[in-house]
Amino acid sequence: MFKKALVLGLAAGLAFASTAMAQDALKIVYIGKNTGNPYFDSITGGFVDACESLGCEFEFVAPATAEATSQIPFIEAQIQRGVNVIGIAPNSPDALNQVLEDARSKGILVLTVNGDITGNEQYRDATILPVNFDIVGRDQVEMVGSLIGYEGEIAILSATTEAPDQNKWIVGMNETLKADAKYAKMSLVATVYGDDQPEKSTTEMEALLSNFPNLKGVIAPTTVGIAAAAQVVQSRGIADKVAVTGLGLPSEMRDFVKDGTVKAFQLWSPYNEGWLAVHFALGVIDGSIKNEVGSTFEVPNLGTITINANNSINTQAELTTFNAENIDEFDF
Amino acid sequence: MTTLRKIFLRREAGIAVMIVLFCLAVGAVKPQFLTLDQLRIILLLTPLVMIGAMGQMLVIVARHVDLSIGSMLGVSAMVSGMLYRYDATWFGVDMPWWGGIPISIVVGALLGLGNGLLITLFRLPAIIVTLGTLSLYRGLTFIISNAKQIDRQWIPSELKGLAQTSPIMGIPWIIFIAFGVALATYFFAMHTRVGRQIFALGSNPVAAPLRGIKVNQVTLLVFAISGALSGLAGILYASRWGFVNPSNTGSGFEFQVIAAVVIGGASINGGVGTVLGTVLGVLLLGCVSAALPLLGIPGTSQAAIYGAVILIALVIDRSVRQQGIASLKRARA
Amino acid sequence: MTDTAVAPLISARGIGKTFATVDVLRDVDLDLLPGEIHALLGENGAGKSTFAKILAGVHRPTRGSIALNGKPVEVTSPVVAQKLGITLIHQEPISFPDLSVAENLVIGAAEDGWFSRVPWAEMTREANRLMDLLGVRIDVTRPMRGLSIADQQMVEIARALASNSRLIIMDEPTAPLTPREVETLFAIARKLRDEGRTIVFISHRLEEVRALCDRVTIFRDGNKIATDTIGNLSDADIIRLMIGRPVKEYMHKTGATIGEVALEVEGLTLPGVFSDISFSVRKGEIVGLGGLVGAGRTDVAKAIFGVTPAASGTVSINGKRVSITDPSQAIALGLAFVPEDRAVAGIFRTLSVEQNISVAVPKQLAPGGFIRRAVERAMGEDAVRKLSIRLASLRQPIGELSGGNQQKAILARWLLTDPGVLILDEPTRGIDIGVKAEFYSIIGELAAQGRAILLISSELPELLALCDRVLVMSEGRLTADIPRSRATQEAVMRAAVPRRSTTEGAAA
Amino acid sequence: MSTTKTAPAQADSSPVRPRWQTLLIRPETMTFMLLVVGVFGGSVLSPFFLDLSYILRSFTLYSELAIVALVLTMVIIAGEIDLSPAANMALSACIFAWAQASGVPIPLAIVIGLLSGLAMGALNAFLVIGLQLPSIIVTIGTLTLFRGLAQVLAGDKSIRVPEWFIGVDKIMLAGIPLPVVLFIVLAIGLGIVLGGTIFGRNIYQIGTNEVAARHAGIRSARIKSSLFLLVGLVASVAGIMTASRLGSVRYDIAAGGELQMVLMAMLGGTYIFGGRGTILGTFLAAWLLVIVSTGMIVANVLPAVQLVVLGGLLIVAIIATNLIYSRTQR
Repeated sequence: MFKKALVLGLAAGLAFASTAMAQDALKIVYIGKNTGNPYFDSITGGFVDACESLGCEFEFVAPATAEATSQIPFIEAQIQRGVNVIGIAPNSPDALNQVLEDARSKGILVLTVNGDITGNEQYRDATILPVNFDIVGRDQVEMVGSLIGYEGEIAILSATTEAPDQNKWIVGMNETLKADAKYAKMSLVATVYGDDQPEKSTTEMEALLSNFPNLKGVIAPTTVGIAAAAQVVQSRGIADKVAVTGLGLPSEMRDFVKDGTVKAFQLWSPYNEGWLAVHFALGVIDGSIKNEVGSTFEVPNLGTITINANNSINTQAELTTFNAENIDEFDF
Repeated sequence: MTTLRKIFLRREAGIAVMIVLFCLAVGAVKPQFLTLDQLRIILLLTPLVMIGAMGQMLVIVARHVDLSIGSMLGVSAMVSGMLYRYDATWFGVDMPWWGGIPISIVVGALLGLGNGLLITLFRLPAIIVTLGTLSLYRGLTFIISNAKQIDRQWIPSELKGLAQTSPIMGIPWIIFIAFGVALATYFFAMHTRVGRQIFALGSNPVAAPLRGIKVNQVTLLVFAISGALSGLAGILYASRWGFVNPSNTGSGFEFQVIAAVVIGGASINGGVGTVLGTVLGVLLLGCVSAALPLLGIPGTSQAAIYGAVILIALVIDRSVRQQGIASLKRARA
Repeated sequence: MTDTAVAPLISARGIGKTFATVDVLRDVDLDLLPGEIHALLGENGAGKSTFAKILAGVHRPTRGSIALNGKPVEVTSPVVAQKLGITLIHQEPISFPDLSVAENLVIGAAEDGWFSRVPWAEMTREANRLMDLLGVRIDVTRPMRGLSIADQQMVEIARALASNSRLIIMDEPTAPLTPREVETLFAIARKLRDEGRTIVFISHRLEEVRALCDRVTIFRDGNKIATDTIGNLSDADIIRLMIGRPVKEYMHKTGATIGEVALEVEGLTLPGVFSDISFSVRKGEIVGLGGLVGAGRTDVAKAIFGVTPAASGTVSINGKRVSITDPSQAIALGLAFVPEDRAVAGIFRTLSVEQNISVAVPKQLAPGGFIRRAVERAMGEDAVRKLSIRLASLRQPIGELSGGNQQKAILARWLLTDPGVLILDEPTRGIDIGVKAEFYSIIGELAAQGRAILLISSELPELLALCDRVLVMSEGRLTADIPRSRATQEAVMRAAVPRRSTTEGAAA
Repeated sequence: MSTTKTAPAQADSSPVRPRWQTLLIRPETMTFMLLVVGVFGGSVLSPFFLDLSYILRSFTLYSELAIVALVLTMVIIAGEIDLSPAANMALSACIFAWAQASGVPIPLAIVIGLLSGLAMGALNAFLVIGLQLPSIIVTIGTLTLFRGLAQVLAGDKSIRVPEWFIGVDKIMLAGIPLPVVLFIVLAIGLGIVLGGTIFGRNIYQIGTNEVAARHAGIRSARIKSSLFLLVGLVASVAGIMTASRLGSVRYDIAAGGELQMVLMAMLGGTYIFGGRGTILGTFLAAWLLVIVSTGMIVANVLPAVQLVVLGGLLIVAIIATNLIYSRTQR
């Protein structure tokens, strides 16, 4: 293994020396939030497959824990390794600014993938998000509405109080509930935060049920939250009274869907994020794609992709809904 | 004559009173806190901490501390999780759903034994050794799992059922297991020779070898028990939460457990600690955890509360000891 | 009782013990018979306790052999001793304060397995029976912590009974007991003897020895001097045998003129430790402070020096009342204190000799805040020359030196502070005879320089030879102030032995 | 009673070890050798590793912890330990950031941050020296408390600091980032204090034998209290430096830093039971830790392996240090 690392290193070094030769030696790295996060396995799959088909070198690295600063030494190391593209799922919207700026000043293309540094967009070249996050709130409200007959009390069980994506979606949910007469009989009674920890999410869910005995539905737009909420409902045996939905991973939710605890939930294809990121990055580097708002490009399997405001790119237009019929088709 | 005894009695009574007062206070604001259903919620929050606290109490009684329990929990849960994930066979038979229970306990015991060996062989302070193994064992969790989470679908449903199905009164198995462990710890600590030797060792480590107590062996046993109980907590984590994650599973466990144990009256100077006190300490923390979301207090204050509670318990412990010394002086004078 | 036909329980032959380079016990032969109470007598440091500890497995003998019932045995540890049926009862018992009294009786003793049940009810019953036997009322279910020393000792005695020991060694057991408790203890001891057990009884109280014991063995300077039936010896004989050595002509100080009062102590009290201590030491005067170990001498010294300040009373230096709550204040006032236990309170074992010498004079060592190595070396070399400290290098860890040279280094440390008042607590303990003599002349010189010296010592000849006056403490009180002219070993001894048991006929 | 308590001493004629031997058998020598091995290993593992400016840049990421570790070394030599400074860094950084975000001018906010760090040190000192509680368990408690208070204060959000305040690590002095310069300067300063002044000497003496130190007139309570205060103060400096480096503050900055700090001190040969250790050792160990960590990261070694290596190093370091000390000195 030692030898292999040495050879790889040498090879990489040589490649680095001849960057002008470019494309087949391009190095892409994706830095996840933390290791052991099942979500990133799927994204990584997209990166790996795309790099295989297009011919580039790919590596996935991630710190052991998801603290705000834990990704910094990894970015430093990748700069030092002379990679061409850094994709990153940022652990903090602002703690990475300085080091990302360093990376870009070295000519590295910086993409945030599956999460953005909202408010600090100038420190990355583009962001690749699974869907247009503006529609997530709306779709989720529709989803829970359809499950409870558009009538009754609902609550939101989110991740952390400051989670930027979730907060954006929650704003969307509130606006949708207010604006659309279809949801007039639904009332959002509480928004609570489980900090993406199973224990905390569970106690928050239990507290919701205690505080609001007439609760009809819960939206948990976070994978940890929806699993915890589903488990509470399952163990209390109240699936017919309280509908749980939100954003979840099929692999984590399969059991709950099959036993009827959860009728339906949504997500997108993380795989496609990786797939798209590689195609976009290579295109930008070889000049075939212009990284400008409004320009379009073709990606195999995904069709025509448009670069939206803030250099934001989405892999799909709508959320995918998982239910008992289709859940076995997904393996992530 | 028995003032000290009364103080210790008061200690446990004191925690019980605190629990009651706390619950009444919360109940005054949120009446639903005083329902049987809420009791179930509180109890469901406690089993892992209670099991870990039993081991930690013994360690603290023996005048040591074990910071690595969260990581031992992680490794032992992960080993079982991997066996479930890859459909291990036992001597030609598919691993039964309960197979993870003995496996996790044994893995935990071995890891704890590792701590104990480093501590006794090289005469190292437990806190530094377990600070090291806290990191080392966490790394092991990543390595054996290849940094992959064991998902819900791989955990046998019977195992998950332990946290959901109930033999009686709607109280899940897992709570009975926790109280069973507490009861077993009580019998071990109070009614076996070696249990008493742990208290003797912590009470006066210098005298212990003079009285024929095999200090090294007892120390090894204590750390092995701490590991084994962490292992049990590990497999029950898989049961309770339905997954095993290399990064999250068990992280921060040590602080909850140490907080519960010191609230329960175990003395960091060794020799003092009761199962009842520890159980009450666990329940008090459980009440606090359950009450916070009900009252709408952000969960971010939980760590601060734990920290304050540890320090307050230390100061109380000291003033109790001071009184003891004062009464000793009076007796001498 | 001295029937020679009885086979001895214990036969010790040629027992010797050397600590570091000092022989504390030489070639002791002693037979202990079943069914006798045998007293070990001697001055502090005579070797009787060391011998007892060898029997009990606390120390391993350097030379010699022990036979139990005629069979040679190796008493390698207290646990082994216990198994052989030998129990040592310490004056300040070792116990597990958090365990109950009943548990303290049996913990570690049981042979059965780790996980076997603790028979609480049976244990409590048995403990109560033993307590009844001893005639003490102790709740056996309460924790040991908080018991008085006397009660703890009773528990220890009960423990020996619980393990059915055939040889019970009591090291000054009566010191903390009330007369009634002493009587109870004696009754128990006699009962045990009549059961055929052997009791070894170490005490300073002759009248107790006479009341209780069958035979006595007298130790002096690490040698066994005599063993005889108690009836054959008068008190005067015993005292003569204990101190019998002719007082050596130590070099006494020359030409010191005794000046004004340098240290004056008035009504110093620390409840439970010592009370109402008043005395003074003049410039150029050497004042001895004698008494038995545990009489509170060291505590008084620590109180004066500010290590553990007294609760009430006053200290004056050169006529000025001072308040000392920390040793640094004492040092600033010109006090110096060579503590009794060198390893615990004196040396920094792993640090260099130099550092150990220069530690008390930071201002001389580092005038500008930075340590001057040259100054430090000069200090060290000076001390080595003046006190003839034997060492390989000033940079060597002080732990590598012999006890005597360590003590010289500590003395050198204090001489650098040029103290007006010097308190020496057992300065010659554990030091070779030859080096001792050097110390005596140094102490004499220091007094001659006009320093006031308070010398705490358990060695009577040392006190008598060096001191202008001898103060004696007993059980926390000052019991005598004897001028040099009238100071005899007997006089000091009489004041040192607790009052209620002094016998009128003790004087020789 | 007799001489039983006197510990056995060597004969006077015990030979003195040759100077070269005492120099060679020192923990610092071990650290230095490991450092050489680390540099060599790192450059074998990855061709991108051996680049001074990269190593210096990487060092800035650890410089705050390393600076605190220098002071922590003194605490450990004095026979105590402090596990709370990493949490102190987070809390004082949060207090600083929160103060300036609520309109307090930056210089005043810095003062507030430093004072809060000092107050945290004072709390530790009060509990350990005033109340005579064991520092090891006290600082586990304060570690939880400080981190928890930081979380209460900042919640889960980042508190930004003004643009001009960002980038202490980008300031170069002679091509060396300012935090690294600070670390080196502090190391030299503390090295002189510890090795050349009475204060430093007293720290060793207290750690070797506190009873004897008191008897020799050393005010151990005062010295130990001042060390806890110093750790608190320096931790808050480090916390504010972290804020400047990151441009924002969260409650979880320097999370787990206590392990790294203790590791730096232990790897440098500081004796866990007090009385021995040097600033030089910790200085070398800080570089060693950076070399090992960045070497592994740049070679894309799994973070898991890094955890194992760090934990393992800590245990190996204390075993080795204990062995070296028990061999060479009694």
